[in-house]
Amino acid sequence: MKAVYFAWVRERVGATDEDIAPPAEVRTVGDLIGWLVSRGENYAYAFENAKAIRAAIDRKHVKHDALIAGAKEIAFFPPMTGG
Amino acid sequence: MKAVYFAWVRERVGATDEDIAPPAEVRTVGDLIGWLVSRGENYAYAFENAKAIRAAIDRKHVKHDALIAGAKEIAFFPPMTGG
Amino acid sequence: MAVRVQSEPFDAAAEARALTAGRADVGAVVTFVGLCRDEGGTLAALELEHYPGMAEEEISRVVAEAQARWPLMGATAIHRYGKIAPGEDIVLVVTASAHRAAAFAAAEFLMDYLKTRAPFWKKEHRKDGTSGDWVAAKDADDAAADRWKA
Amino acid sequence: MAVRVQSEPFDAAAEARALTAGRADVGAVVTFVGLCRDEGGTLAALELEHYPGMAEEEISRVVAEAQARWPLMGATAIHRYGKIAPGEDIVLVVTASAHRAAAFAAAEFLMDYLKTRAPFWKKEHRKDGTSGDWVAAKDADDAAADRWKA
Repeated sequence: MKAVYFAWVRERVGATDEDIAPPAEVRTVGDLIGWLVSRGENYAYAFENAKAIRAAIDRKHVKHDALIAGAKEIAFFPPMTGG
Repeated sequence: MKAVYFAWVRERVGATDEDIAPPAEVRTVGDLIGWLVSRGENYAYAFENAKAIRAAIDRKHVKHDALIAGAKEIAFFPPMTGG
Repeated sequence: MAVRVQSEPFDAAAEARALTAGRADVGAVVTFVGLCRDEGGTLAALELEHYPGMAEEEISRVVAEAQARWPLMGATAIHRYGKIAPGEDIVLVVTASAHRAAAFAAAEFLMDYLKTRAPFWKKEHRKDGTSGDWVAAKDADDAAADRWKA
Repeated sequence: MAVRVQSEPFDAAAEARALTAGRADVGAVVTFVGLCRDEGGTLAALELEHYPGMAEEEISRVVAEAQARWPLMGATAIHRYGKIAPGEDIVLVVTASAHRAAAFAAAEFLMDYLKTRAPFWKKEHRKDGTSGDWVAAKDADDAAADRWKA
Protein backbone atom coordinates (compact mmCIF):
# COMPACT_ATOMS: atom_id res chain seq x y z
CA MET A 1 0.00 0.00 0.00
CA LYS A 2 0.96 3.61 -0.45
CA ALA A 3 1.33 6.12 2.36
CA VAL A 4 0.97 9.81 1.51
CA TYR A 5 1.77 12.77 3.70
CA PHE A 6 0.67 16.40 3.60
CA ALA A 7 1.63 19.75 5.12
CA TRP A 8 3.83 19.55 8.22
CA VAL A 9 3.41 15.78 8.44
CA ARG A 10 5.01 15.64 4.98
CA GLU A 11 7.76 18.02 6.03
CA ARG A 12 8.56 16.05 9.18
CA VAL A 13 8.45 12.65 7.51
CA GLY A 14 10.56 14.07 4.72
CA ALA A 15 8.60 12.49 1.88
CA THR A 16 5.41 13.12 -0.05
CA ASP A 17 4.62 9.43 -0.35
CA GLU A 18 6.13 5.96 -0.12
CA ASP A 19 5.21 2.34 -0.57
CA ILE A 20 4.85 0.55 2.73
CA ALA A 21 4.34 -3.10 3.66
CA PRO A 22 3.35 -3.26 7.31
CA PRO A 23 3.19 -6.68 8.96
CA ALA A 24 -0.16 -8.45 9.34
CA GLU A 25 -0.58 -7.47 12.99
CA VAL A 26 -0.87 -3.83 11.90
CA ARG A 27 -4.64 -3.78 11.49
CA THR A 28 -5.84 -0.22 12.12
CA VAL A 29 -4.78 3.28 11.20
CA GLY A 30 -3.63 3.69 14.80
CA ASP A 31 -1.55 0.52 14.53
CA LEU A 32 -0.02 1.85 11.35
CA ILE A 33 0.97 5.10 13.04
CA GLY A 34 2.65 3.08 15.79
CA TRP A 35 4.47 0.96 13.24
CA LEU A 36 5.64 4.03 11.31
CA VAL A 37 6.87 5.69 14.51
CA SER A 38 9.00 2.58 15.19
CA ARG A 39 10.73 3.06 11.86
CA GLY A 40 12.60 6.27 12.60
CA GLU A 41 12.91 9.62 14.27
CA ASN A 42 11.32 11.49 11.39
CA TYR A 43 8.12 9.47 11.85
CA ALA A 44 8.33 9.82 15.62
CA TYR A 45 8.50 13.60 15.12
CA ALA A 46 5.66 13.69 12.59
CA PHE A 47 3.38 11.62 14.78
CA GLU A 48 4.52 12.85 18.21
CA ASN A 49 1.00 14.07 18.89
CA ALA A 50 -0.73 11.17 17.19
CA LYS A 51 -4.21 12.24 18.27
CA ALA A 52 -3.87 15.45 16.26
CA ILE A 53 -3.12 13.60 13.04
CA ARG A 54 -5.96 13.03 10.60
CA ALA A 55 -6.07 10.08 8.25
CA ALA A 56 -7.82 9.13 5.03
CA ILE A 57 -8.10 5.73 3.41
CA ASP A 58 -8.51 5.83 -0.34
CA ARG A 59 -9.41 9.53 -0.13
CA LYS A 60 -12.04 9.26 2.57
CA HIS A 61 -11.64 10.56 6.10
CA VAL A 62 -11.33 7.77 8.67
CA LYS A 63 -10.75 7.55 12.40
CA HIS A 64 -7.72 5.89 13.92
CA ASP A 65 -9.66 2.72 14.68
CA ALA A 66 -10.45 2.18 10.98
CA LEU A 67 -9.14 -1.09 9.53
CA ILE A 68 -6.52 -0.74 6.84
CA ALA A 69 -7.07 -4.10 5.13
CA GLY A 70 -7.55 -3.61 1.40
CA ALA A 71 -6.46 0.02 1.44
CA LYS A 72 -4.53 1.21 -1.58
CA GLU A 73 -3.65 4.66 -0.28
CA ILE A 74 -3.47 5.87 3.29
CA ALA A 75 -2.96 9.56 3.88
CA PHE A 76 -1.79 11.34 7.01
CA PHE A 77 -2.11 15.06 7.54
CA PRO A 78 -2.75 17.80 10.12
CA PRO A 79 -6.23 19.18 10.74
CA MET A 80 -7.38 20.94 7.58
CA THR A 81 -7.10 24.71 7.25
CA GLY A 82 -8.71 25.35 3.88
CA GLY A 83 -11.69 27.55 3.17
CA MET B 1 -50.10 67.83 8.08
CA LYS B 2 -49.90 65.53 5.12
CA ALA B 3 -51.23 61.99 5.04
CA VAL B 4 -49.70 59.58 2.52
CA TYR B 5 -50.93 56.15 1.57
CA PHE B 6 -49.24 53.16 -0.07
CA ALA B 7 -50.15 49.87 -1.75
CA TRP B 8 -53.69 48.66 -1.06
CA VAL B 9 -54.25 51.35 1.55
CA ARG B 10 -53.63 53.87 -1.21
CA GLU B 11 -55.95 51.99 -3.58
CA ARG B 12 -58.75 51.80 -1.02
CA VAL B 13 -58.44 55.40 0.13
CA GLY B 14 -58.29 56.44 -3.52
CA ALA B 15 -55.47 58.92 -3.09
CA THR B 16 -51.70 58.92 -2.81
CA ASP B 17 -51.66 61.78 -0.34
CA GLU B 18 -53.72 64.64 1.02
CA ASP B 19 -53.50 67.48 3.45
CA ILE B 20 -55.43 66.83 6.64
CA ALA B 21 -56.28 68.99 9.63
CA PRO B 22 -57.56 66.71 12.39
CA PRO B 23 -59.07 68.36 15.49
CA ALA B 24 -56.98 68.76 18.63
CA GLU B 25 -58.47 65.74 20.37
CA VAL B 26 -56.86 63.50 17.73
CA ARG B 27 -53.59 62.90 19.56
CA THR B 28 -52.24 59.52 18.45
CA VAL B 29 -51.86 57.60 15.22
CA GLY B 30 -54.68 55.36 16.41
CA ASP B 31 -56.88 58.43 17.01
CA LEU B 32 -56.05 59.63 13.52
CA ILE B 33 -57.11 56.33 11.99
CA GLY B 34 -60.41 56.58 13.86
CA TRP B 35 -60.90 60.14 12.64
CA LEU B 36 -60.11 59.18 9.03
CA VAL B 37 -62.56 56.26 9.20
CA SER B 38 -65.28 58.69 10.28
CA ARG B 39 -64.70 60.69 7.12
CA GLY B 40 -65.95 58.16 4.59
CA GLU B 41 -66.43 54.66 3.32
CA ASN B 42 -63.14 54.60 1.44
CA TYR B 43 -61.28 55.20 4.70
CA ALA B 44 -63.46 52.70 6.55
CA TYR B 45 -62.55 50.13 3.90
CA ALA B 46 -58.82 50.96 3.96
CA PHE B 47 -58.66 50.76 7.74
CA GLU B 48 -61.24 48.02 8.32
CA ASN B 49 -58.52 45.90 9.94
CA ALA B 50 -56.79 48.78 11.67
CA LYS B 51 -54.39 46.57 13.58
CA ALA B 52 -52.85 45.37 10.32
CA ILE B 53 -52.04 48.88 9.16
CA ARG B 54 -48.52 50.18 9.67
CA ALA B 55 -47.73 53.83 10.15
CA ALA B 56 -44.74 56.11 9.84
CA ILE B 57 -44.32 59.64 11.11
CA ASP B 58 -41.88 61.72 9.12
CA ARG B 59 -40.48 58.55 7.52
CA LYS B 60 -39.94 56.57 10.69
CA HIS B 61 -41.97 53.54 11.72
CA VAL B 62 -44.22 54.22 14.69
CA LYS B 63 -46.83 52.31 16.67
CA HIS B 64 -50.46 53.32 16.86
CA ASP B 65 -49.98 54.90 20.26
CA ALA B 66 -47.40 57.36 18.91
CA LEU B 67 -48.31 61.03 19.31
CA ILE B 68 -48.86 62.93 16.09
CA ALA B 69 -48.16 66.42 17.45
CA GLY B 70 -45.58 68.16 15.28
CA ALA B 71 -45.72 65.57 12.51
CA LYS B 72 -45.34 66.89 8.98
CA GLU B 73 -46.06 63.62 7.14
CA ILE B 74 -47.95 60.61 8.40
CA ALA B 75 -47.90 57.51 6.21
CA PHE B 76 -50.23 54.52 6.30
CA PHE B 77 -49.47 51.25 4.55
CA PRO B 78 -49.84 47.46 4.74
CA PRO B 79 -47.08 45.27 6.20
CA MET B 80 -44.02 45.54 3.98
CA THR B 81 -43.27 42.91 1.36
CA GLY B 82 -39.97 44.05 -0.07
CA GLY B 83 -36.74 42.13 -0.15
CA MET C 1 -21.73 51.90 3.47
CA ALA C 2 -23.74 52.27 0.30
CA VAL C 3 -27.52 52.28 0.14
CA ARG C 4 -29.45 52.79 -3.05
CA VAL C 5 -33.08 52.59 -4.11
CA GLN C 6 -33.39 52.50 -7.87
CA SER C 7 -35.47 51.18 -10.75
CA GLU C 8 -32.45 50.15 -12.86
CA PRO C 9 -30.76 46.77 -12.51
CA PHE C 10 -27.67 46.56 -10.31
CA ASP C 11 -24.30 44.89 -10.86
CA ALA C 12 -23.81 42.58 -7.90
CA ALA C 13 -20.26 41.66 -8.88
CA ALA C 14 -19.18 45.30 -9.18
CA GLU C 15 -20.72 46.10 -5.78
CA ALA C 16 -18.88 43.16 -4.19
CA ARG C 17 -15.60 44.16 -5.80
CA ALA C 18 -16.02 47.72 -4.55
CA LEU C 19 -15.95 46.47 -0.95
CA THR C 20 -12.55 44.80 -1.30
CA ALA C 21 -10.84 47.08 -3.82
CA GLY C 22 -7.52 48.48 -2.61
CA ARG C 23 -7.45 46.61 0.68
CA ALA C 24 -6.25 43.23 1.89
CA ASP C 25 -7.81 42.95 5.33
CA VAL C 26 -11.14 41.51 4.18
CA GLY C 27 -11.39 37.75 4.60
CA ALA C 28 -15.02 37.14 3.74
CA VAL C 29 -17.57 38.68 1.38
CA VAL C 30 -21.18 37.49 1.37
CA THR C 31 -23.41 38.56 -1.51
CA PHE C 32 -27.15 37.99 -1.43
CA VAL C 33 -29.31 38.52 -4.49
CA GLY C 34 -33.08 38.22 -4.28
CA LEU C 35 -34.79 37.51 -7.59
CA CYS C 36 -38.31 37.65 -8.97
CA ARG C 37 -39.72 34.10 -9.28
CA ASP C 38 -42.23 33.21 -11.98
CA GLU C 39 -44.44 31.28 -9.54
CA GLY C 40 -44.74 28.20 -11.69
CA GLY C 41 -45.00 30.22 -14.88
CA THR C 42 -48.09 32.18 -13.78
CA LEU C 43 -46.40 35.49 -13.02
CA ALA C 44 -45.87 38.08 -15.74
CA ALA C 45 -44.18 40.65 -13.50
CA LEU C 46 -43.96 42.07 -10.03
CA GLU C 47 -44.59 45.74 -9.50
CA LEU C 48 -42.72 47.13 -6.56
CA GLU C 49 -44.13 50.24 -4.94
CA HIS C 50 -41.97 52.08 -2.42
CA TYR C 51 -42.04 55.07 -0.11
CA PRO C 52 -39.50 57.43 -1.67
CA GLY C 53 -37.24 58.96 0.89
CA MET C 54 -38.25 56.65 3.71
CA ALA C 55 -37.03 53.61 1.76
CA GLU C 56 -33.45 54.94 1.61
CA GLU C 57 -33.59 56.19 5.19
CA GLU C 58 -34.97 52.96 6.61
CA ILE C 59 -32.47 50.78 4.74
CA SER C 60 -29.69 53.07 5.95
CA ARG C 61 -30.90 52.63 9.53
CA VAL C 62 -30.91 48.85 9.08
CA VAL C 63 -27.39 48.88 7.63
CA ALA C 64 -26.17 51.11 10.46
CA GLU C 65 -27.64 48.63 12.93
CA ALA C 66 -25.79 45.76 11.22
CA GLN C 67 -22.56 47.75 11.39
CA ALA C 68 -23.09 48.33 15.10
CA ARG C 69 -23.66 44.62 15.71
CA TRP C 70 -20.89 43.08 13.63
CA PRO C 71 -17.33 44.15 12.77
CA LEU C 72 -18.03 44.90 9.12
CA MET C 73 -15.48 46.37 6.73
CA GLY C 74 -18.23 47.26 4.29
CA ALA C 75 -21.92 46.82 3.63
CA THR C 76 -24.02 47.57 0.58
CA ALA C 77 -27.77 47.35 0.13
CA ILE C 78 -29.63 48.08 -3.10
CA HIS C 79 -33.38 47.66 -3.56
CA ARG C 80 -35.13 48.08 -6.88
CA TYR C 81 -38.64 49.40 -7.45
CA GLY C 82 -40.96 49.46 -10.45
CA LYS C 83 -41.88 46.60 -12.76
CA ILE C 84 -39.62 43.59 -12.48
CA ALA C 85 -39.88 40.50 -14.68
CA PRO C 86 -39.38 36.91 -13.50
CA GLY C 87 -35.70 36.05 -13.39
CA GLU C 88 -34.66 39.64 -12.73
CA ASP C 89 -32.88 40.81 -9.59
CA ILE C 90 -34.86 42.69 -6.94
CA VAL C 91 -32.55 43.21 -3.99
CA LEU C 92 -28.84 43.05 -3.26
CA VAL C 93 -26.99 42.87 0.03
CA VAL C 94 -23.22 42.60 0.26
CA THR C 95 -21.25 42.38 3.50
CA ALA C 96 -17.49 42.27 4.02
CA SER C 97 -15.65 41.30 7.18
CA ALA C 98 -12.39 39.76 8.34
CA HIS C 99 -14.20 36.52 9.14
CA ARG C 100 -17.06 34.63 7.61
CA ALA C 101 -19.34 34.37 10.64
CA ALA C 102 -19.84 38.14 10.83
CA ALA C 103 -20.31 38.50 7.08
CA PHE C 104 -22.94 35.74 6.97
CA ALA C 105 -24.80 36.91 10.07
CA ALA C 106 -24.88 40.54 8.94
CA ALA C 107 -26.14 39.61 5.45
CA GLU C 108 -28.93 37.46 6.89
CA PHE C 109 -29.84 40.16 9.40
CA LEU C 110 -29.97 42.78 6.65
CA MET C 111 -32.27 40.65 4.52
CA ASP C 112 -34.55 39.75 7.43
CA TYR C 113 -34.83 43.42 8.37
CA LEU C 114 -35.24 44.67 4.82
CA LYS C 115 -38.11 42.22 4.40
CA THR C 116 -39.97 43.48 7.43
CA ARG C 117 -38.93 47.15 7.73
CA ALA C 118 -38.09 48.56 4.31
CA PRO C 119 -41.19 50.29 2.89
CA PHE C 120 -41.73 48.28 -0.30
CA TRP C 121 -44.85 46.47 -1.45
CA LYS C 122 -45.17 43.91 -4.21
CA LYS C 123 -48.13 43.66 -6.56
CA GLU C 124 -48.47 40.68 -8.85
CA HIS C 125 -49.26 40.92 -12.52
CA ARG C 126 -50.40 37.52 -13.77
CA LYS C 127 -49.88 36.06 -17.21
CA ASP C 128 -53.63 35.49 -17.58
CA GLY C 129 -54.07 39.27 -17.60
CA THR C 130 -55.48 39.58 -14.10
CA SER C 131 -53.61 41.94 -11.93
CA GLY C 132 -52.90 42.46 -9.01
CA ASP C 133 -53.03 40.77 -5.85
CA TRP C 134 -50.78 42.47 -3.38
CA VAL C 135 -48.31 39.98 -1.99
CA ALA C 136 -49.18 39.29 1.64
CA ALA C 137 -46.55 39.68 4.33
CA LYS C 138 -45.41 36.36 5.71
CA ASP C 139 -45.36 35.41 9.37
CA ALA C 140 -42.15 33.54 8.57
CA ASP C 141 -40.48 36.83 7.69
CA ASP C 142 -41.55 38.40 10.98
CA ALA C 143 -40.24 35.34 12.80
CA ALA C 144 -36.94 35.56 10.92
CA ALA C 145 -36.55 39.19 11.94
CA ASP C 146 -37.55 38.49 15.53
CA ARG C 147 -34.72 36.04 16.04
CA TRP C 148 -32.22 38.93 15.97
CA LYS C 149 -33.86 40.61 18.95
CA ALA C 150 -31.81 40.34 22.11
CA MET D 1 -23.66 21.02 -8.95
CA ALA D 2 -20.19 22.20 -9.89
CA VAL D 3 -17.07 21.50 -7.86
CA ARG D 4 -13.64 22.62 -8.92
CA VAL D 5 -10.17 22.64 -7.39
CA GLN D 6 -7.84 24.90 -9.33
CA SER D 7 -4.85 27.20 -9.05
CA GLU D 8 -6.32 29.89 -11.32
CA PRO D 9 -8.60 32.66 -10.04
CA PHE D 10 -12.35 32.14 -10.39
CA ASP D 11 -15.10 34.45 -11.57
CA ALA D 12 -17.62 34.58 -8.75
CA ALA D 13 -20.13 36.62 -10.75
CA ALA D 14 -20.07 34.21 -13.70
CA GLU D 15 -20.56 31.25 -11.36
CA ALA D 16 -23.53 32.95 -9.71
CA ARG D 17 -25.07 33.84 -13.07
CA ALA D 18 -24.68 30.25 -14.25
CA LEU D 19 -26.99 29.07 -11.46
CA THR D 20 -29.89 31.30 -12.56
CA ALA D 21 -29.38 31.39 -16.33
CA GLY D 22 -32.43 30.31 -18.33
CA ARG D 23 -34.71 29.79 -15.35
CA ALA D 24 -37.07 31.94 -13.30
CA ASP D 25 -37.78 29.77 -10.28
CA VAL D 26 -34.77 30.87 -8.23
CA GLY D 27 -35.61 33.45 -5.60
CA ALA D 28 -32.32 33.68 -3.70
CA VAL D 29 -28.65 33.37 -4.56
CA VAL D 30 -26.00 33.53 -1.85
CA THR D 31 -22.38 33.95 -2.89
CA PHE D 32 -19.55 33.56 -0.42
CA VAL D 33 -15.99 34.52 -1.30
CA GLY D 34 -13.14 33.83 1.12
CA LEU D 35 -10.07 36.00 0.58
CA CYS D 36 -6.46 35.99 1.67
CA ARG D 37 -5.89 38.61 4.39
CA ASP D 38 -2.57 40.38 4.78
CA GLU D 39 -2.56 39.95 8.57
CA GLY D 40 -1.79 43.55 9.36
CA GLY D 41 0.62 43.85 6.45
CA THR D 42 2.91 41.04 7.63
CA LEU D 43 1.85 38.39 5.13
CA ALA D 44 3.46 38.14 1.70
CA ALA D 45 1.42 35.16 0.53
CA LEU D 46 -0.38 32.04 1.56
CA GLU D 47 0.61 28.75 0.01
CA LEU D 48 -2.23 26.30 -0.16
CA GLU D 49 -1.35 22.65 -0.31
CA HIS D 50 -4.08 20.17 -1.15
CA TYR D 51 -4.66 16.47 -1.57
CA PRO D 52 -5.32 16.10 -5.30
CA GLY D 53 -8.24 13.85 -6.00
CA MET D 54 -9.50 13.75 -2.45
CA ALA D 55 -10.04 17.52 -2.42
CA GLU D 56 -12.55 17.32 -5.30
CA GLU D 57 -14.17 14.19 -3.90
CA GLU D 58 -14.55 15.53 -0.39
CA ILE D 59 -15.97 18.87 -1.55
CA SER D 60 -18.39 16.95 -3.78
CA ARG D 61 -19.51 14.91 -0.77
CA VAL D 62 -20.06 18.09 1.23
CA VAL D 63 -22.06 19.68 -1.60
CA ALA D 64 -24.16 16.51 -1.98
CA GLU D 65 -24.88 16.65 1.75
CA ALA D 66 -26.02 20.27 1.45
CA GLN D 67 -28.28 19.31 -1.45
CA ALA D 68 -29.78 16.52 0.64
CA ARG D 69 -30.46 18.90 3.53
CA TRP D 70 -31.87 21.93 1.71
CA PRO D 71 -34.02 22.37 -1.43
CA LEU D 72 -31.27 23.84 -3.58
CA MET D 73 -31.66 24.67 -7.25
CA GLY D 74 -27.91 24.85 -7.66
CA ALA D 75 -24.68 24.80 -5.70
CA THR D 76 -21.14 25.61 -6.75
CA ALA D 77 -17.91 25.27 -4.78
CA ILE D 78 -14.47 26.24 -6.04
CA HIS D 79 -11.30 26.05 -3.97
CA ARG D 80 -7.93 27.34 -5.14
CA TYR D 81 -4.52 25.94 -4.30
CA GLY D 82 -0.97 27.19 -4.78
CA LYS D 83 0.44 30.59 -3.88
CA ILE D 84 -2.17 33.23 -3.18
CA ALA D 85 -1.40 36.89 -2.44
CA PRO D 86 -3.24 39.06 0.10
CA GLY D 87 -6.43 40.40 -1.38
CA GLU D 88 -6.85 37.46 -3.73
CA ASP D 89 -9.79 35.06 -3.61
CA ILE D 90 -9.28 31.59 -2.10
CA VAL D 91 -12.65 29.92 -2.01
CA LEU D 92 -16.09 30.38 -3.57
CA VAL D 93 -19.44 28.95 -2.59
CA VAL D 94 -22.67 29.80 -4.40
CA THR D 95 -26.09 28.46 -3.51
CA ALA D 96 -29.41 29.03 -5.24
CA SER D 97 -32.86 28.27 -3.86
CA ALA D 98 -36.45 29.45 -4.09
CA HIS D 99 -36.14 31.09 -0.67
CA ARG D 100 -33.37 32.87 1.16
CA ALA D 101 -33.30 30.77 4.34
CA ALA D 102 -32.20 27.64 2.47
CA ALA D 103 -29.65 29.50 0.35
CA PHE D 104 -28.09 31.15 3.40
CA ALA D 105 -28.04 27.99 5.52
CA ALA D 106 -26.58 25.85 2.76
CA ALA D 107 -23.83 28.38 2.00
CA GLU D 108 -22.85 28.60 5.67
CA PHE D 109 -22.95 24.82 6.02
CA LEU D 110 -20.75 24.42 2.94
CA MET D 111 -18.16 26.86 4.27
CA ASP D 112 -18.15 25.32 7.76
CA TYR D 113 -17.67 21.87 6.27
CA LEU D 114 -15.10 22.93 3.70
CA LYS D 115 -13.07 24.48 6.52
CA THR D 116 -13.00 21.30 8.55
CA ARG D 117 -13.21 18.52 5.95
CA ALA D 118 -11.69 19.65 2.66
CA PRO D 119 -8.03 18.52 2.53
CA PHE D 120 -6.27 21.88 2.21
CA TRP D 121 -3.51 23.31 4.37
CA LYS D 122 -2.27 26.88 4.48
CA LYS D 123 1.36 27.85 4.93
CA GLU D 124 2.28 31.46 5.58
CA HIS D 125 5.03 33.31 3.76
CA ARG D 126 5.89 36.43 5.71
CA LYS D 127 7.08 39.73 4.31
CA ASP D 128 10.17 39.61 6.54
CA GLY D 129 11.32 36.61 4.52
CA THR D 130 10.59 33.98 7.13
CA SER D 131 8.40 31.24 5.90
CA GLY D 132 6.29 29.33 6.93
CA ASP D 133 4.28 28.65 9.79
CA TRP D 134 1.47 26.33 8.95
CA VAL D 135 -1.83 27.91 9.85
CA ALA D 136 -3.29 26.11 12.85
CA ALA D 137 -6.79 24.73 12.70
CA LYS D 138 -9.22 26.69 14.84
CA ASP D 139 -11.48 25.24 17.50
CA ALA D 140 -14.02 27.83 16.37
CA ASP D 141 -14.16 26.17 12.96
CA ASP D 142 -14.81 22.76 14.50
CA ALA D 143 -17.52 24.30 16.66
CA ALA D 144 -19.06 25.95 13.59
CA ALA D 145 -19.17 22.61 11.78
CA ASP D 146 -20.53 20.79 14.83
CA ARG D 147 -23.62 22.99 15.01
CA TRP D 148 -24.95 21.32 11.85
CA LYS D 149 -24.97 17.90 13.48
CA ALA D 150 -28.40 16.66 14.34
